[in-house]
Amino acid sequence: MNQSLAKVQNPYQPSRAKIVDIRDLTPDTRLFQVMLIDPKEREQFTYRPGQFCQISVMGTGEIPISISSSPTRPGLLEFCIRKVGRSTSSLHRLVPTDEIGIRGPYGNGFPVEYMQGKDVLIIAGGVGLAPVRSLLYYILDNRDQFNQVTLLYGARSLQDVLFPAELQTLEQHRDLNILVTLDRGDTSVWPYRVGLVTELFSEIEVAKNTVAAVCVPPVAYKFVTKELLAKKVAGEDIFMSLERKMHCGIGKCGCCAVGSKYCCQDGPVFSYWDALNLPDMI
Amino acid sequence: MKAKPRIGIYGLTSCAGDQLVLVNCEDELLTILEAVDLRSFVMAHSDNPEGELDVAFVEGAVTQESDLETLKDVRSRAQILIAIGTCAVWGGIPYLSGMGTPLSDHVQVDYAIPGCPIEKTQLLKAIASLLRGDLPLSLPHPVCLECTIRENNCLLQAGEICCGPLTAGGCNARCPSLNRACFGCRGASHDPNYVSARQILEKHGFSVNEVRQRLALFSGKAYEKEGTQVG
Amino acid sequence: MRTVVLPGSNLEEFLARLAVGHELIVPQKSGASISFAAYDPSSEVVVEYQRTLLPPKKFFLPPEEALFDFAPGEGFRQKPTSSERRILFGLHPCDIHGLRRLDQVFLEGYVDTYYQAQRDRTLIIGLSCLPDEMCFCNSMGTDLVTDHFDLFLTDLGDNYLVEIGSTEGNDLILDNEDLFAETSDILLRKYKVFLATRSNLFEQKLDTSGLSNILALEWDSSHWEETAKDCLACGRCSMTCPTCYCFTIFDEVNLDGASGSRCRRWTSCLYKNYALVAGGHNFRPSRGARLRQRIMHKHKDSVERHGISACVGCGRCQAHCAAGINFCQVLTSLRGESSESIVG
Amino acid sequence: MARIHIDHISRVEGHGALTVELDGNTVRDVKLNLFEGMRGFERVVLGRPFTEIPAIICRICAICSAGHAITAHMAVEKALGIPVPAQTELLRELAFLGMFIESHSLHVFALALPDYLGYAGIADMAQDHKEVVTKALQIKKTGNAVQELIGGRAIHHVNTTFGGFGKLPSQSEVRELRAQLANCLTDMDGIVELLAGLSTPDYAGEEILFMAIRPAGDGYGFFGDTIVFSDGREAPVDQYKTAFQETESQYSNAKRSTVDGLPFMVGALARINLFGDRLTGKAAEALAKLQIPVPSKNALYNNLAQVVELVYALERAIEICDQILAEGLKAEPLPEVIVRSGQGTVATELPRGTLYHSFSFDDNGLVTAADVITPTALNQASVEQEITNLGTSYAGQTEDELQFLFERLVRAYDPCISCSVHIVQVKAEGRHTID
Ligand SMILES: Cc1cc2nc3c(=O)[nH]c(=O)nc-3n(C[C@H](O)[C@H](O)[C@H](O)COP(=O)(O)OP(=O)(O)OC[C@H]3O[C@@H](n4cnc5c(N)ncnc54)[C@H](O)[C@@H]3O)c2cc1C
Ligand code: SF4
Ligand code: SF4
Ligand code: SF4
Repeated sequence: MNQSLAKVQNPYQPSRAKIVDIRDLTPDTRLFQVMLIDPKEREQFTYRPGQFCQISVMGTGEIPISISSSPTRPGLLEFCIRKVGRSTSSLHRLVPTDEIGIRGPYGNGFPVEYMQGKDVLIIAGGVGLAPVRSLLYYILDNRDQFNQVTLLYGARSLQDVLFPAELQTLEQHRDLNILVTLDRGDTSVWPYRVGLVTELFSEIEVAKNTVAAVCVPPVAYKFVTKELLAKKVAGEDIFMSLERKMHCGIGKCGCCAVGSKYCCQDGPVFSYWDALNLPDMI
Repeated sequence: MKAKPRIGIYGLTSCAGDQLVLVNCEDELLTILEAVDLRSFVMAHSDNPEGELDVAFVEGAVTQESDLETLKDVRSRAQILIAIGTCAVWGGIPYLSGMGTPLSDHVQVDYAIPGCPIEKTQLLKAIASLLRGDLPLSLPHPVCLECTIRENNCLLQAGEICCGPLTAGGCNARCPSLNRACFGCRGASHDPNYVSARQILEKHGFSVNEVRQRLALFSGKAYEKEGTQVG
Repeated sequence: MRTVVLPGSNLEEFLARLAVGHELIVPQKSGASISFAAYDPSSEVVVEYQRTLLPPKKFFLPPEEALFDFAPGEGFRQKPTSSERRILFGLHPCDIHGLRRLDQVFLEGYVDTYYQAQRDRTLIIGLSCLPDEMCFCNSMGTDLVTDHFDLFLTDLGDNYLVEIGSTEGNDLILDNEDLFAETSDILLRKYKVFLATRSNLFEQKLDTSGLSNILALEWDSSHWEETAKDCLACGRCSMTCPTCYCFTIFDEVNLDGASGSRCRRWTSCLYKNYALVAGGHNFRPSRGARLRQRIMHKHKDSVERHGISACVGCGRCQAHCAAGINFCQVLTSLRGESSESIVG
Repeated sequence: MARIHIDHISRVEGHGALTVELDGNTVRDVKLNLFEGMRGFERVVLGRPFTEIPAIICRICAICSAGHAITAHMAVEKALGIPVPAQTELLRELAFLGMFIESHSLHVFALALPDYLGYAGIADMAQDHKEVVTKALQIKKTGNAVQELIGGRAIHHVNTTFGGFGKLPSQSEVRELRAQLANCLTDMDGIVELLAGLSTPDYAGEEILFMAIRPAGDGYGFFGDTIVFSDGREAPVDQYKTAFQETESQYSNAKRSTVDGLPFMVGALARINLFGDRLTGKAAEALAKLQIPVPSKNALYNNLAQVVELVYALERAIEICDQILAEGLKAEPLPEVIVRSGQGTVATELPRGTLYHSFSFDDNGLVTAADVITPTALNQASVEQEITNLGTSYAGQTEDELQFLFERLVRAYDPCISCSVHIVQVKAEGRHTID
């Protein structure tokens, strides 16, 4: 076993990227617009909705973050990052023109080809909107390939709603059905309701030909999938974007293993069917 | 240029070992002093302007009213408060004698560097992270990780009262690497299984009392919480 | 396979010659344990040993290593890996199988270039062994090797039978021809006797038939928490396992607060924070769940993912567990529970 | 009446306050309050097995931790009759020397020298005297390196055990250490020159009464069996309880010690006064260059006495390394310990003065009584007396100047306040062990 294998590029080494713009979304979440510095790398960087990158603040560390922009709008990459710990705090201290490191894209992403010609029901909670935002724009930019599209979105309170203006524009002009619910707060403002995201199911019709895309906090998957199954969505048509501890993003460090699957490579998007097979998936 | 972080170093009731570890960073001391705005270090410096602090390092346990006053005062002035040393983190030996309590019994502690005394390498890494504006990384492993990496035979398995599996790593398994059982001087690990350790040691022929005394020596508080459910 | 004979009395000389032009690693006594360490002429090479404390994985995936350095404005600098040829002498079949398992992880899919560089520069010289009460490689089908080595030495008393596994291995023989002899029929017969004798010596047994199916069914068994009551969560079983490879990645920053290195360090799925994510959700909150992960990963998940168990039966995990957890026994009692329930 | 109060003496280890009341030109009252909190070592050691005593006791103080650890080992060995091989004694002495090198260089260069040169601390001093500070830090580091190698850790040694060590240093490690020590000794030449040029403030006073342990053998050193006072009194170490008297203090957490009501001083100056004539080589040269008056009337000279001892410690450590390199170290099996009842008292000389450890054990080797008397506690009464003398001499000065002088004098004693207040003195009854 010592014949030299073809030399490949070091998969742990990030590419250099520049922060172009940072927008405050909520008190703890910001949208980062990022550009790869190397023009060749920028050109070659393609991805699918639901894929993620390993983002580095050199000196602090590296974390997995979903790509929140859509491949249909190339050039800048967008990441929507909630401040929860060391690395995310460090990211929040950065300003435009600062440099970060990017590796990726990693993971499988949502099966957009499979979703074509079907109704798409998207369910997001909290910062889980980040990966499905990519899917939303992807669908919008290929609107005729998809049937009815609905977004059920739950946030903690009014001020925690990500992209309120964007959501409003989408709902009004783009033929999308959007329902937003808050854990607590003001219900007089359209389109907000108060309650759990699962309660929104009572307000919608789910057609036979529906594919679901879910990204909610870890504890919520069981409840959401229950509702979906009750609405007769098939197990293999429920796609969930899962969270696990990740260090390498490329299936080496072992930390994100769920049964025989690696969340970073075989996921982060899994079908409900996978979850049935792998008992500690959700 | 960013303003230098304002740092204060305080000692409550202690042996001063953790402050001394900083003074023992002979190669790095001058670099560190350049990089920070040292606002208080009574042990090493006369002119201490105090005031608002970005980071306060506090050593020692709270054993008397004046310790508590100092601690509360420092907490009210500091953005980040770091407990240094097992006395500050767990109460250490003063806790065992019923005379002292750890800092976290009284104020919020943002980060803990355990050790009796703290390890130079960990302190330097912590300072470096703080200079970046990050909280230091925490070490989630017990002494056994480093002990195994150094390929030491297991002293617990060989029948000695080794506290390695119950003790926070970071010392590079100092004692077992010198053929000496770990005393647990770095305080409890993230996930100490006192009950099992006790059963193992009793099987090796130690008395309940001996085992209790040893396991609770430096982190009595954790021992009381986790270790007293059985036996 | 081409074989030659190395008279036992020539081994010392062979090693001394190998040390010229190669970095030579041999099993040696260190304190009370045996470990793989760099050879020097005064080294006491141990040819009869059960298992080293750490497996050879430490040479390919070091316990802690810097992946690259960084500095503001300078980008990333990777330390050049030594390209010196290295020989690992004295690996037992289980450890060679262990490396095969690691190859599957690190060389398939994304190639781990650090692992690859170390692998590429290393020759493996295997060595036969006799089992102790913790070994169960014959149960795992890893008691013999037919590939993944450059040379393999089987101790047949006065002589070693040398199997040659690669051209580079062959070169080592050609370069030192004077030390070797041709294989004889007697020796081949002795080899067969050796194999038969050896396979009778195994005390530890593990019935692997249908093991991954059984494990899948025993997901909710009370055995996990029951066994985990003893577990000290020390992680020694993971560190000493030739096929455990989990690591964390973190940055170490210098006192300028800006430059530093990105590092990785071994970790263990037995550690409480292993599956803990920001916000406090732990995907494996109990010790039982964590112990189950370790066993499932070896005997079920790996079978599903790579078609082969990740356990090579070296016995290290159970030999080094201070809590006395015997993984074979745990597996056997899980099997027992399932058959009992049918009977009952 | 003027009252000068320093509520937290800086550049000393631990927490101490000083109150001086002046009435015209006379000093009315001096109170040194060592207000470090109590940590209750007495409750911890009682009922504990002898094996744990050194590890617990050394936590009394970080700076003299090695001294506490080794002295406690010696006291336990004496109590239980554990034989100590000569090689172990030699290595222990080396560890002691490491402690002296570290402690004295820390105190002289980082804590006291700023007083001589007019800085608030080493950080300020480093701006103008980078070279001295860098050299000083190297010397301090070498002291720690000695302790790391022999003790397994610079602070709170872990390698020392009864009769021996967990692991012996290798020849190459000793060789490396010797080279470092030799560099330091060379650097000390220039430093001694520099210090010889600095003046020590003078004040009027009586001859100070000193106490130290007479070094075993003919040379200088820190181990011995006889307590010696500068007025000629002597007593065997195990009769320390009658050699001087301890009384509780109303205002301090430490006890005061006197002999027939007279305060006495321990530490470097005491040793130099009593046994300085035994010094040879560069240490003797340094003593001559620094012109420390013997017999002394001025406690401020303690700083210079420490410099002499620093040179001695480096020289002696090199000598020991040479001996190890010539003779090699033998891996000796640790002596077998027979658990039994017993009592052991040992006194050693630490950087700040004499340390007494006395422990009693029952048949199971559990502690029934323990007594620890530390140098800073012994010095408390002497500090107060010398402050009185100093205050009387400088009564006309401004309050700020006086405050500076007082603080400087306290600092010259190199007090280790953690040590002084954690006096372990227990009687068997009325205490309970932890459970
Ligand atoms: C596939 C994927 C996509 C994600 N997408 C987003 C996103 O778009 N926006 C967003 O705000 N967050 C996202 N997260 C969560 C984000 O990765 C964590 O919030 C982040 O790692 C926390 O890092 P920290 O250093 O701030 O927290 P700390 O708690 O300080 O974490 C310390 C270390 O633990 C690890 N870690 C902790 N939590 C997680 C976690 N949840 N996932 C993986 N590793 C973790 C990391 O290695 C991190 O460096 C995603 C997670 C995954 C797995
Ligand atoms: S091995 Fe144990 S006693 Fe020794 S330094 Fe480490 S934590 Fe402390
Ligand atoms: S070696 Fe034993 S005690 Fe340690 S983590 Fe593994 S199973 Fe648990
Ligand atoms: S699981 Fe245990 S027996 Fe199997 S390969 Fe790992 S250490 Fe060896």
